[in-house]
Amino acid sequence: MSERIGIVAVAQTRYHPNRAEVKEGEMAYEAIKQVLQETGLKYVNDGTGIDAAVSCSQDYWDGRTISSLNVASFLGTHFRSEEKVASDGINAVFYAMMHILSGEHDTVIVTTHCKESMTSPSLVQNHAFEPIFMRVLGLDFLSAAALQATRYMSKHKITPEQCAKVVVKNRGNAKNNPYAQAPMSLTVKDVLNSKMLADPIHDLDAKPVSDGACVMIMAREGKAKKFCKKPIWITGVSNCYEAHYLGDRDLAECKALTKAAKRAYKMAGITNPLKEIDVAEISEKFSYEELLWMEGLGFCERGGAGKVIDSGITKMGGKLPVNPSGGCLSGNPTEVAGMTRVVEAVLQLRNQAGARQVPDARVALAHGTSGVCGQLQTVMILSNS
Amino acid sequence: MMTTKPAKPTTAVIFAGQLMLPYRFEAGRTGSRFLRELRDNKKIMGLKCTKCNKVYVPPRSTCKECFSQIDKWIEVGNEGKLLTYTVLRVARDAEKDVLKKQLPVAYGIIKLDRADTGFVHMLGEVDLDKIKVGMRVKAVFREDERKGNILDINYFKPVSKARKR
Amino acid sequence: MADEQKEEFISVEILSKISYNWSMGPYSGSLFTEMKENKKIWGIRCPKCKKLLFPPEAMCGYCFTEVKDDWEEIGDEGTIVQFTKAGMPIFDNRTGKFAFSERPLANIQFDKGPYIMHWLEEKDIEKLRLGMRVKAVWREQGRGRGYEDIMYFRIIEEKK
Amino acid sequence: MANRVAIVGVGRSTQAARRPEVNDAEMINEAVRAALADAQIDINKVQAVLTNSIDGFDNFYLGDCLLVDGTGGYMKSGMKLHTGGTVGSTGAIAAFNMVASGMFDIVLTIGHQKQERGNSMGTLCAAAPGEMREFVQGAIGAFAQAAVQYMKNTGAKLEHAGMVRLKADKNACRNPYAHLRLGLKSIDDVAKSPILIWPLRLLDFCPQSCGACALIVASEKVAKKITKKPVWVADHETVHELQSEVVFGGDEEKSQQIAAKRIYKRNGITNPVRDIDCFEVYEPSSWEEMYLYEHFFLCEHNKGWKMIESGVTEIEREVPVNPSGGVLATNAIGATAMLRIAEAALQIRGDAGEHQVTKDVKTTLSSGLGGTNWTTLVLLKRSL
Repeated sequence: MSERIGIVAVAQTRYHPNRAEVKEGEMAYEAIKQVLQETGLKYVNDGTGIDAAVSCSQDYWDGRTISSLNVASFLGTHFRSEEKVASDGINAVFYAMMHILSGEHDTVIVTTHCKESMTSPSLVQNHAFEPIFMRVLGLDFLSAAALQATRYMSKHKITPEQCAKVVVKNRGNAKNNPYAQAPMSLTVKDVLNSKMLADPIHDLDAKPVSDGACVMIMAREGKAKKFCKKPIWITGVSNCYEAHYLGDRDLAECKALTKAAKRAYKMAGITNPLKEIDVAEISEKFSYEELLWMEGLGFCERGGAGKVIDSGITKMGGKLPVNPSGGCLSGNPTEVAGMTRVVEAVLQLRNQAGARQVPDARVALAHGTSGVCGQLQTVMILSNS
Repeated sequence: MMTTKPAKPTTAVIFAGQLMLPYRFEAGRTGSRFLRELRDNKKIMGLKCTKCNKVYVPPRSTCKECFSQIDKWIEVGNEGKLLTYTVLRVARDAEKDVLKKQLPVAYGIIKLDRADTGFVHMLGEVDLDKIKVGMRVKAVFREDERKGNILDINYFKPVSKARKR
Repeated sequence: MADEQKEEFISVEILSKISYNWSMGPYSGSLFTEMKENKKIWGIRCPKCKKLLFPPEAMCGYCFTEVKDDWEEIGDEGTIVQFTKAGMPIFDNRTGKFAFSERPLANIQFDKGPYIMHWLEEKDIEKLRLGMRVKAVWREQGRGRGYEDIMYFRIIEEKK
Repeated sequence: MANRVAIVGVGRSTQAARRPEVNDAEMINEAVRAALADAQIDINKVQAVLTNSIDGFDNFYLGDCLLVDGTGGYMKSGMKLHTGGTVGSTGAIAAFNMVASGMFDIVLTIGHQKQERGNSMGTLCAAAPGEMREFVQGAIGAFAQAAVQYMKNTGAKLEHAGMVRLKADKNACRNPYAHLRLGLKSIDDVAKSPILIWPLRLLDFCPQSCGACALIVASEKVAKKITKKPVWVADHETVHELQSEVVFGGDEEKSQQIAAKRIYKRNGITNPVRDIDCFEVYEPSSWEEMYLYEHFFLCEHNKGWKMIESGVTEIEREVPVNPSGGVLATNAIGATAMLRIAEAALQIRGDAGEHQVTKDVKTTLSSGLGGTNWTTLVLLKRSL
């Protein structure tokens, strides 16, 4: 990288099961307003404020062709530049970073929103499957994830208890996060006794339906330092696609994530992630995903994530706390989830994470996924120095 | 008294509606041949990349590993090994509106004998508590009105042990 | 290939049907409630550029200023700025079907400035001219469906 | 831009009303293979793939993931950009940004759409918020209103739209990748076309096509190594606009003029007709092309119709506009705006074949149109 890109300000809404009282844009504005106030930046063309916007949303969640129209008024797009990334929000952050590095603009606002409650998540998700060979089978993210979970758990002897421990940890961590939707004191038994949705995924193994938005302002190094005292730097980032057809992949593995992580680590100069990363925020929309993604991220060997969760090193106070925020399992909307991980990582590195603060966090990892069974995997390394 | 402004809504004001559009998905030359074989001959066909020695089912005209165009057709057989499965036990709109089957529905990914990829489909004629990864299953075709659709296969059912020996 | 023409290509038809509960939020929500209960149309004035925003929004997207509580009644009369009548059935994405609308669709400018797209009562486009004055004809019983609570606009007089 | 960026490969699929012999991934693959062959590189050299289209026409959610079989994105970086009709150009601009950032050396970007899939108008009308959908009739209505407005304000007649359409067809007939190649003989042939919404005739409006376009974008270092004819990206500009009451037509300055002024100013273009050799513009209707002549300052305000009348925008003349046949001939929406850039690049290289313009092309301007009257502009040059 020719120059560092800094995150100047972040904000998020409180995640909620149903924000029926606000429009999508109004919901996003709750967060947008905070970063505008915090930085005092305005939508102006003279180089002193926010130059351009990158939005992230999905037409089928919003039920509107060109969903960015829902946030246009709030992003200062009139007679100015806006580009929409239709992927997980973490990729919008990735894109905004390149947008600035390209020299095109200095300061960019990035926002993502989704209200899952306003439609049928299952039907929207069904549209993400190849139509002729998978979509007609009535698959959605739950049934596909269950196929992956069975494969992963049987191949690597991961137990339902180990998956349940992820839920117990993350829902418990969420109690420290005022933005979390569904903090809960749970036991492994509670999780295993919750209703079976699709074997082996119980109700509590899956993320709840959620509404919310998050936003950040990013700027090139010189300006970032002017705009805030403690910009957080993106030191490494990459993403990678897996095959689409579920039968093409070994669902017990996550090759794309391994590749994305390697590239991001290389860029950030990380050789031993477990040692060098202080806190990780991982997109786990189902409990098994946190385990599988940890393997892909190289926190342990293949199939070793069960032992990792058993050892407790990913709990608060452990060697590498994973999802101090409570993760997606505590409620984040699809496609917002990955950017929420970045927002949480920034709060950790700024020492602004309140009760969920990991002491002395210097290097954080944020991870996002998009597509069926984590088809597009994105890894971002952030640092406060 | 004239009001100077409207009252704030006390409850959420919702405009309920729907997006309803019919679409037609073209299977293409390769996909059509596969579907015709299902319909006309009850055969499951794959395409083999001769460079990577890899057989794709359903067939793809580009090999994802080496990006070469592939056109060598192979019958992969109607039997195979179950790679993974799930039993969907709760109502999901995708299943209810698109597949329209009675719950519970068992989905599986099957590695057909002469294929190198898994084939995503359903399981039937099976005790839901006795599905096991690695069990052998075989395709059960619709006998009536096959339409050139993946649902011309009703499901895959376990191959009885007696027959296996 | 010799049998190229005979080759049968297969396609799969899927009806994509997804329901949505679009929130109207506090601003359009207030407007819709007023339309339903009092047959009144409101906009909100931008404190900076003074544009009367309709539908009312939390932020003026033209000058990037957050609105205050400056509601203003718009009235339900205006003039025709543009109109068209489709010569063919138009596909309706709410029903998944083609529908032929007998009424012309018009862009109407309210006297206070804002515009609305709505139906005209007069079906004969020969009788329509730009600049004609129109007034909303409301449903007797509002349904809380916002703009749909107006049936159509009726010509009230011709602009001199 | 922080680093120089060049287009080193251009690929187009067959463009047609129906493509039942290929699925989406296979259709995209045609364009991708053509672009790779054009750049003379292997897919393994590509580091990132952008897959861009409009979800509602595809009926796909996360189409970039879904189509990875055809795009070549497997085990590569990438994402999906999704603006409006501009999406093809946004996807290209995103690739320019990715390479200019220094993070990628070779990016493949794809615009695609199969319009045969569903009802395009139904999807377009869904750009209105749910509560307003009873009162929309899609783009045709808006463009028809713009046409009425244009005749009223400028004195242009129906025949001028006919001239634009005739030029588009003459050019398209020389472009094997154009969808409609009708062989129209005179403006009378256009006049026979049925009315969609008055005064728009069927032939005055863009068709619905199935097709894909792919560009390979490379850093200066790579570009100079792999090709003798890199096409340099001199500049680009994106200007969005909020939904305004009178969408098309009207006299006030819109995104088109603002974008043009910005890009001209940054690049020292004082007289676009002199300084730019060839234009590929996004004209969904014949009337829109005349508007665009004016909006991009190729002629005086309200004189666009005189420009078509004079014939200067013909392929052999001084200001060639849409030598490819443009959007009136080919319109697979996700690919459309990218095709404008692809065609311009081919003109600079001198590789446009039958539809190569007569004059020497060193500088081109490509435009995109979408959303609520959004504009994208890309300025390409033979040398920087």
